Amino acid sequence: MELQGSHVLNAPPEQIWEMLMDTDVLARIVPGISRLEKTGENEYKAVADIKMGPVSGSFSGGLTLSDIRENEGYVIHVKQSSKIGNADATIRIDLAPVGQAQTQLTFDGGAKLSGLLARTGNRVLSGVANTLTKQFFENFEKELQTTKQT
Amino acid sequence: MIPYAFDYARPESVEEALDLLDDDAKILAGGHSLVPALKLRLSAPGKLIDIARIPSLKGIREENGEIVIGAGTTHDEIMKSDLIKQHLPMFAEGAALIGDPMVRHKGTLGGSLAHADPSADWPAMVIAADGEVVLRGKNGSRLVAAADFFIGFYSTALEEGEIITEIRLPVPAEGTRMNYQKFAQPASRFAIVGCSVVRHPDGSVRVAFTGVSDAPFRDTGVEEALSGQQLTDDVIEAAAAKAAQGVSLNSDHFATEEYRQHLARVYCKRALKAVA
Amino acid sequence: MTKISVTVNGTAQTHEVEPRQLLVYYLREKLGLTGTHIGCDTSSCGACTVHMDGMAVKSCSILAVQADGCEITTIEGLAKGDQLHPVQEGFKECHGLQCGFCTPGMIMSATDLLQNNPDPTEEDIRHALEGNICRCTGYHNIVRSIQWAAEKMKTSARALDGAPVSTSPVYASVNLNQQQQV
Amino acid sequence: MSTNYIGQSVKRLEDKRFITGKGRYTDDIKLPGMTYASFVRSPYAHARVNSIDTSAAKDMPGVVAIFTGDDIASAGIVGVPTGWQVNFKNGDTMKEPPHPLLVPTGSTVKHIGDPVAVIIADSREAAFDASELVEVDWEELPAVVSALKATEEGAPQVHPDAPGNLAFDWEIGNPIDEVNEAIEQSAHVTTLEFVNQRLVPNAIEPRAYIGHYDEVSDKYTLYTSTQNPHLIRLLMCAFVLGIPEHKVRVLGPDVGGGFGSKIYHYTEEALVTWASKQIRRPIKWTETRSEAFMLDAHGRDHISKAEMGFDADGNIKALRIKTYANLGAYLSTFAPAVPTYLHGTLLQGLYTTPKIHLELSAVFTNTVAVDAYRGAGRPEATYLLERLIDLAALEMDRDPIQLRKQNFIPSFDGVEQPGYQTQVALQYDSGNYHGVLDRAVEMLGYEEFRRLQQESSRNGKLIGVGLSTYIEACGIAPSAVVGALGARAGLYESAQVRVQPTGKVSVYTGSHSHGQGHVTTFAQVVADKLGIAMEDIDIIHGDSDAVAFGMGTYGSRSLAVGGSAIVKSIEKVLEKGAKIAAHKLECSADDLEYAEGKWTVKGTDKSISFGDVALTAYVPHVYPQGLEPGLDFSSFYDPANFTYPFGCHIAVVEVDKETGKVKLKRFIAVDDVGNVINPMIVDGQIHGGLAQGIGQALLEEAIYDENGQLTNGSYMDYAMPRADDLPMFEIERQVTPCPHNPLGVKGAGEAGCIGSTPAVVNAVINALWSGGHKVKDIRMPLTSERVWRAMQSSNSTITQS
Repeated sequence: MELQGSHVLNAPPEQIWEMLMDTDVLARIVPGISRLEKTGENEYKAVADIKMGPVSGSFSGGLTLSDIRENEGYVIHVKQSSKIGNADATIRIDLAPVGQAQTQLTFDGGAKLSGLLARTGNRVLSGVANTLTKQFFENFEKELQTTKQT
Repeated sequence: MIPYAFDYARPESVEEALDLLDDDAKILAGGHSLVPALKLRLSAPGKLIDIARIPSLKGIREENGEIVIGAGTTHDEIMKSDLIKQHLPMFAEGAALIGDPMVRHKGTLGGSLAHADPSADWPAMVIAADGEVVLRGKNGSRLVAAADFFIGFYSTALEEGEIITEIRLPVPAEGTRMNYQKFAQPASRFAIVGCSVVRHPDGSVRVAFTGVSDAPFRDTGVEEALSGQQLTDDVIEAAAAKAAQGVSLNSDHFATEEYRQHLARVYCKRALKAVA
Repeated sequence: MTKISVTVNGTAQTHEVEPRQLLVYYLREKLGLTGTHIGCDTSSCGACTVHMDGMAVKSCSILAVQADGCEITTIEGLAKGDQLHPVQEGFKECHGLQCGFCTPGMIMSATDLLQNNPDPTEEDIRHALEGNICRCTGYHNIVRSIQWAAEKMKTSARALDGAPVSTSPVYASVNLNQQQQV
Repeated sequence: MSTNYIGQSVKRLEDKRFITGKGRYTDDIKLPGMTYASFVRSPYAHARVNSIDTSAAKDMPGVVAIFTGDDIASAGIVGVPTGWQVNFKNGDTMKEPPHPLLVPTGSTVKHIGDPVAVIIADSREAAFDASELVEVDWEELPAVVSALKATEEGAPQVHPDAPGNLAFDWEIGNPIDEVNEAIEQSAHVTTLEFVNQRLVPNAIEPRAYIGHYDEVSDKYTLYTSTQNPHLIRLLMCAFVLGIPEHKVRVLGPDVGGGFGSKIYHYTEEALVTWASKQIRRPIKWTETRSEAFMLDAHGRDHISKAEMGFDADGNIKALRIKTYANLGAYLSTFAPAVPTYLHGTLLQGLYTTPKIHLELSAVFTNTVAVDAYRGAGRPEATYLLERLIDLAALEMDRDPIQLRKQNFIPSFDGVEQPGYQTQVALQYDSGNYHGVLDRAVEMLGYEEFRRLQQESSRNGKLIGVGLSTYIEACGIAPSAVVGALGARAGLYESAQVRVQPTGKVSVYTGSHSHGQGHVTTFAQVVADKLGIAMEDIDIIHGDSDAVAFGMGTYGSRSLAVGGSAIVKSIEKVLEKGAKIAAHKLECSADDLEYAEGKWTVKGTDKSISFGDVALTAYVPHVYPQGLEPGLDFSSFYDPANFTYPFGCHIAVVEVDKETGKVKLKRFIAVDDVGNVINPMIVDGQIHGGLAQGIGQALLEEAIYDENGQLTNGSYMDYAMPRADDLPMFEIERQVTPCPHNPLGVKGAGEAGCIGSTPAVVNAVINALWSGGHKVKDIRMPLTSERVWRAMQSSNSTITQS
């Protein structure tokens, strides 16, 4: 499953970066992830509950950050397993300033799926990816607004 | 394939159904989408609320310039309805393209919309026909335009605790022409591209797609290109060329993004020609 | 467990079932009606087709509890005693089956078609079989079987009106008498 | 009454139970105390099993037992074997790594679905629920899927003891130097690199097994959805479980289609048999469709480069092929035979090609086993030849029909004229290749079609016609020949004809029927030969206790081999019957003639009926001295040669210029399958084969991603031909009898599947050329998108798409 997206966010890269390094924020904006617990240097235990219409599944696994480039981006690696299959995603996130106050966030990567998800998902996977991408940026926007308000 | 265990309830009324509806419950209508998901254990509700026999959710009627279709009306009933054939012939013809006879006998319009499969046929038709979806919760009903109802993959404007009760479609003015064109996926027979077009006597045209993106959508790009124009071959060609722009495109074994976009243009053109 | 009452092939049945029990398992395992088959997990193949309140449905995608209060007809209930339904006869006359596994579902779909459309074109028949997969016959003889049955049903109807009856066999050939066809 | 049954479209005797829902398939059978099995299967294509924790599952209500690979290994069970041995070119034995029933801890799973544990419970639900609670610690390993990539340096290794993932390499034909030289000297060489894609057989009945060990009789019974009960018993007893063969009964009740996929001895068969002894209760396992996609042996999956050299006049001078055959992770029962003896030996086709060479690499990958699927090897050979010759015709601007005809082997009947010796080991029995081609073209109305095509092209539609001719080797097979080729079993068939005292006849055949209509066809043969009524005959198959032996149903062998065994037994019955008749009629047996169910003294009206002779045989009061009582004979028939059906198929397609969608408009098939016993049944066999061959051309492919996940493992994503994908077929037959079996029959089960695929692809290419798209090839299946992309390509040069 390919995961790609790009969006301009209304905050400078430094602010976006700070949010991306805050696990509580990350847990709120990454679709599905409901909890992140730090287990080591840039390593987290992640619990995800995916609910899309009739499809629901509880995933658990780890999340690690690597290739950390301050204010510029990192590589996020999520490994999740569930009864309906496992997902192993590697996504590179890049930040680029747009003018003074905006940031272009681009991500590019893919998820390796196994089990039932891989076997029966082809018809809908790109739809899932597109929706997850939309949700990610919507969540990000929402988070930015809440930050502004507070 | 065996589902996880769950409880089952068959309420007599929408009110009763709403009382039962909580986080852990799923609404069961025809079941031809939900039960396969349960069997594959993709879905694990604690409780199913079977609304298929609630009388108020059944039937098709004309009311205040609208055709009102109960959410529990089956594809087969819509296909065979004289009222539909008279006012919304595209719905009768389109229904015949859904699934297969067995699916049409059990599957319902409300179930299909709530399920929001990105390749389902109904959403494109309901959007193009300017339909509205009536959602009912414990605190009453609200209306959502079909064009705003589908927000993503299997995701809709339905809030927790709401049920679709009706779909309301304006009775088209005399002279309205409508058409649904579908390029079916050869295995599932879901739409790789489905394009629905409604052309009103005033010349305005509504265009909607299913199958193309993670949610069905109204294509204002095409509509604008047609605005104030006669539907000549050249105009159609130029407008269809704008189909499915600015949306994230689906891809699968049968159609990459590029081919899907091409099909969207071809099927848009064909649907437009059918109403020209 | 939930109590259900259904009429299956004309016989009233009442049972306690788990809500998650599929109608097809209820029919096959509780009632021993193993003529209804399971060919897939995704509601795609149609081997499990039965009639519920007179309409063809896929019994693998319906819970037994959903059938509470309904009339179910399975392949075992289609013939009237020794008198085969014309569609059953058609499948035999025109060699509309080979391994027989999809056959009950095919026959139930075909009877549903003919009760809605007594005079289907070849295209109508092929369209109506969209939900049934056969891997043996290439559908050629299934289509002919249904055409044969449609013809037979029309001529039988005409016979009731006093008109002469003739249904020409597709395979002009030896047709052994009924007792041998066990 | 008439007793002339051979050649009649007798309605099938087996139909009544199927059309009334009274068929009895394995999953329909319920035994007292029966338990249900559910497997824990790998979600990964390649992974080490570090540990398995079954404790939570064991505590679930209804769970009777759980076995893991360690339990199986400690019981000394190694795994299931393959049935064929092929040697490397250098003479070394092929690699045959073990195929365990359950993968033990510390070992690796090798394809998705590979099982590591089995749960046995009181109900299907309990077994299924508990299987989710087994915790497995998987260590995912890199996987390899493509046969070509598997042979590359640094590819993940499927088996440690098969370096380079090579099961074996192999060659056949003329010396390579001679073939190279002939290619070099050719005036024109047509080259095609292509994939013959992987297919899922998809019999509509998923596999089902019931293992039942009975303590009192110390006897095992296995009910199995198989194409060959005896072969399963032999393999399971002798090579897997080491249990006494006479204490095992294997029953193949009604079986819902096989198409090759139910030939093999699958691990689950042995597992339920073994486990039922451990728990002393019957165990049923019924596959889900999801499992069927993952586990049932797949078909085809070749990657080839093929070159065909022609002289300046269009005569084929040479054929050179390099093929990579994907065998999957384990060697299934027939796997080594398919790309070799069922493929390499068919590369002569119908042509007089003087120099042929195939080089083959048979490769392990992290995918499920690939084995015989309808046609098995012969569709791959035919596809290669018929695509090459069609492309050559385009490249050389020659008529594809004329090009074929000028290269055809001349007609021969195998009696007056000798059989045709090919460059690739086989000797064809009889053939009339011009006959089928001429007739098919006549049915098409070729000149008329060309005119129509030009007209349609002007109207914005692309119409194409494509033709293919084929020969296959079936009636498998002479034991001595297949033994020399590496088969670990003979390929004869047995039949017992037991005449009952009242003259009724029970026939026991080793040929299992799962849709082919043996009960009818065999009864026709017996009725015809004995001159008695069909209702007086019973055909019994599928029970290893009742039938002496059987090598099974595959390779279009039932009538040619199994039917011939029946004829042999009938001859013995009639020979003994004549002695009894002669005694009763007080004449010499030489004075008798047998017809219409009675022996008559030649030139008189003195006769005795078959029934009277049967009664006399069992009540031998007035009886020839020294003759044993009874009238009951068994025979084993081992054929002298394969049989070689052939034919010509023509497809007419319409291509949507805007979308690339292909619509099959007409399909013409003229087949010559030798003599025909029941035309109606043979028609049905051809129809079904056509649908599968057309399915390969246009719709079907098993798609693994690079990690070895099968990404279209359901009918929602794997496109099966449905009724509205196909037209009514236009079929005819010609008859060139097989000269070496008593019925003169050749076999019809695979023919449709072999000839149809290239005809469809050729038709689409033809349609595209008619629109100016000079496309060289399109990869199967010809999805709308692939055809559309081909049309986007250059209009002036021949391109690979």
